[in-house]
Amino acid sequence: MMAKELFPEAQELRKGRIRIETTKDKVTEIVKKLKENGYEHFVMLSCVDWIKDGKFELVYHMWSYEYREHVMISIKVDRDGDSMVTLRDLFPQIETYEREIHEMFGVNFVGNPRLGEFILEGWPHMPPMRKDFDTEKFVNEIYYKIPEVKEE
Amino acid sequence: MKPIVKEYELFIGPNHPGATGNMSYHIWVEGDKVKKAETRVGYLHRGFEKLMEKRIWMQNVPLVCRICVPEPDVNEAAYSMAVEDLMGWEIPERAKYIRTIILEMARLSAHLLTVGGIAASLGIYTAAQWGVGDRDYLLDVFEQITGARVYHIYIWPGGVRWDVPKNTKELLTKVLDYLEKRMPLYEDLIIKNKVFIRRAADVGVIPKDKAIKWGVTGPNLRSAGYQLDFRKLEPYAAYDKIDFEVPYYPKLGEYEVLSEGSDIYTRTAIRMLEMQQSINIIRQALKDMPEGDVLLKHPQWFAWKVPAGYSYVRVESSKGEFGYFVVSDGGKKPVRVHVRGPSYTHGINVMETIAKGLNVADFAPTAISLDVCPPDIER
Amino acid sequence: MGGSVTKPFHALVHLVRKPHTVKIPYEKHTDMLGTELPTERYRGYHVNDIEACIGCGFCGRICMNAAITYVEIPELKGVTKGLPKRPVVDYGRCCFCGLCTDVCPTKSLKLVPKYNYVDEDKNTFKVIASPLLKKNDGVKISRDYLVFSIDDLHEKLGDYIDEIIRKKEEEKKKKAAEKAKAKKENAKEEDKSKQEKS
Amino acid sequence: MTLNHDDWGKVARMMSKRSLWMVHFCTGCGAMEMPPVMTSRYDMERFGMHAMATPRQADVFLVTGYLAVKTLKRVVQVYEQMRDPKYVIGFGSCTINGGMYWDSYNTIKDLSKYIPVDVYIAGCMPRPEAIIDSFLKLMDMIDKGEAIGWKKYHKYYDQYKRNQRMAYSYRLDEVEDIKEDDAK
Repeated sequence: MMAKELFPEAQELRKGRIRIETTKDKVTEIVKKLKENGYEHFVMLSCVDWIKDGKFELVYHMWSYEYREHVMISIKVDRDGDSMVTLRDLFPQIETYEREIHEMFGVNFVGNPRLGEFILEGWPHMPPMRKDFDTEKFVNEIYYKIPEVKEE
Repeated sequence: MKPIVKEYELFIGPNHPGATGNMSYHIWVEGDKVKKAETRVGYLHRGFEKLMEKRIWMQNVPLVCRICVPEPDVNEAAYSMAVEDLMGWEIPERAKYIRTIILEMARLSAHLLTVGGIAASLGIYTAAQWGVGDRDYLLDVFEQITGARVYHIYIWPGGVRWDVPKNTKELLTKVLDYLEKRMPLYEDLIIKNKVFIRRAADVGVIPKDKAIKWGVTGPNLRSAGYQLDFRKLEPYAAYDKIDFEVPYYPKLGEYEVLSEGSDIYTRTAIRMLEMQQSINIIRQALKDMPEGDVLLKHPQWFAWKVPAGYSYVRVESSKGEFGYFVVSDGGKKPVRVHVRGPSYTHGINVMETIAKGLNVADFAPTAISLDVCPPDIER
Repeated sequence: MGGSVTKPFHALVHLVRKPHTVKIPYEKHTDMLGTELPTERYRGYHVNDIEACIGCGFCGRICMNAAITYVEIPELKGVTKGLPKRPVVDYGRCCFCGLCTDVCPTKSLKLVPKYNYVDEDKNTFKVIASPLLKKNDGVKISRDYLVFSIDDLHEKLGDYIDEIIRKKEEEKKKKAAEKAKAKKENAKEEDKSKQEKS
Repeated sequence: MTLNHDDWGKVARMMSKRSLWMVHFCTGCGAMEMPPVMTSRYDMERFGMHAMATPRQADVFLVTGYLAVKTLKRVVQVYEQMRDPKYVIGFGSCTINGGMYWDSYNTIKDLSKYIPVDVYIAGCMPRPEAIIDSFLKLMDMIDKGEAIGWKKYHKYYDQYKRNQRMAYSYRLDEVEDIKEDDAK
């Protein structure tokens, strides 16, 4: 069944692009249902920082080769200290996306054993992809301040 | 006599000729068999997605092509298509054909590099020399069309940057003729070579029933036995007007079917067939290309606002599905640009899984045959 | 794998193949049709025509690498149109995308197909885009033609600015003469028409 | 006729400039223009240059483009494993002043703060012609005895190490030496 039939609340952005807004606790169920109904390609998991609302938006992208349809399941979590359940049992590659989002945004995924250092190494500051992290200021304060090697 | 060391750890990369670019694998080996593998990435992390959030829409165009170095054009195309999707633009017909030509040339050059690389990782260095050498003729064409050898910055939101020069057809036809003439030589050297077959057949297999579930895309998926290609499923550029076939296992054309599904041999064979298909596509596009404009009129760059919305656009690259998830809030700058690189799944999850049970000597060829490109993993 | 006995000897063909190595720097790089590369379109180093440049600052604004800064050239005040500031390009930042040339309203900033720039001192990569465009036909980018510092610029610009002033004055005179001529003719015509009327 | 120390140095330099071996370490995107230079189209073996897998047998280190901090650790280790005399070529704009990634939080901006650089090539990316030009320039410098980056590294070792540690910690204060397994 197509996503629109399964979830009548789904909104069609354009042909072949469906967006479902839902809440945190329903995601596992929806992803599972879609997986069983032909949406077998998990495209990616991405995270958008809506700093004004104080929320992170997690977007689960799924694609059906059969219906040629792309579904975005979007949920909102709090920016600080909120966590999400891992979906790595449904699709193994979600694990990697969760690792990245944990490192770059600081969202915690309960049940994922590989969270931790992934891309960065020894990063002491706040997760860099958050909107309140000013990369230009950071660069000016660190890299351009490192002294030149003085020759006598 | 008992061996003194039975189990050991091995680090492949980042400074290792068998590593695919600047990334590394940490493997645990027992005797000669890999027990466990872990991919270590992050050596190329530049924080592109962060940088894109603080630049205006047009300034991001030179940035995106740096995400995949061997095939930069797919990024430009995907980003442009995402912006066009949000803006509701329909690009001129000629621009569509030019995009097709450019994207196929990029695919051709990336495949030449990969096929040469796979062969080189199995000791056939001549193929690598040939692959890189022949790719250079394509780069010469790129340079004349776009103005740069590697980072073309040619495909723009609204079309292509400028029209192709007059001699393109003549030049490109000559290069394609040359490449077509070379293909049998590559076949003799790689795919029909008994040494290669012995090393490549049934090594590093992606099981057919797992391929889609693991998120495998592109030639790797087709080599597992699915005829799935986003050029056909969601046609972009001018692909819907061009007649071409998508090669997939077990229809390997003149190549023998020697193994069951996606191993190094089939992945190489699919890439060889795709190259021939690309030559065919470019020929058609050159023939059918209409006259006319190539670029829509842009709004003033500094004040350009893109309507709010979500857009996901995908392009079939030489490595698999390249997707751009672009979120706009109606402002001058994007809120979020998230790139889905094909190597993300191939390089980490798939590689870590299929590496189990490989011989150490087969590890590097397997990694290279998955066509992992590290910059699109970490961006 | 149709193996034939002669197959191994096919490799001998490569003995008589023309080598495709481009013997740089002793040989010129050409494509398959024999066109010399890089062609006109190649995006190499910047060249700015300071007579046409109006110092609007668009190139610095579009540059996402903050590679373009500006330098004040007081000599240019009143000599050329617009503001007397001209772009300085930092090749430690530039990515040769060419957006700066696309936004340039006067099209005075150009990228030329020259690319060899090798130096041991990292401080020499900040360059005032060559002001010597018109003086030397066939722009050559090498250290001799690039201007590095502001002092250097004044030194190299000296004659050049005199030339611009001379040209401008000539133009002015020309224009004045033309105007005078036109006036005279007008007057003559008026006279004629008056005579005819009368 | 007897040759003194300086003359022998000259002879040694003359010979070593004709057989420069290069570390095969693709550190950044600039590595994409290395295959054409290494293989038959531009063929750097014409100049006696050859890619070497291990740093211990190599003389030249091409830092191809930007360096993420994580890579910098490996680069420094590779550089320290090379034997003297050793030369570094900074490849592309990123090594000079940050290049495209001037405001990225994870790339170092100025390579010469961390390891001494002998020759820079501008460009993003530089054409193979420019790369070969840089090799010729390096050979010229070696011949004249001007490529002395490796001597500088010995002399100002403390300063280089201090800067490296600052970058590793993403702070301006220095940290203890990196742990053994981090450097792998």
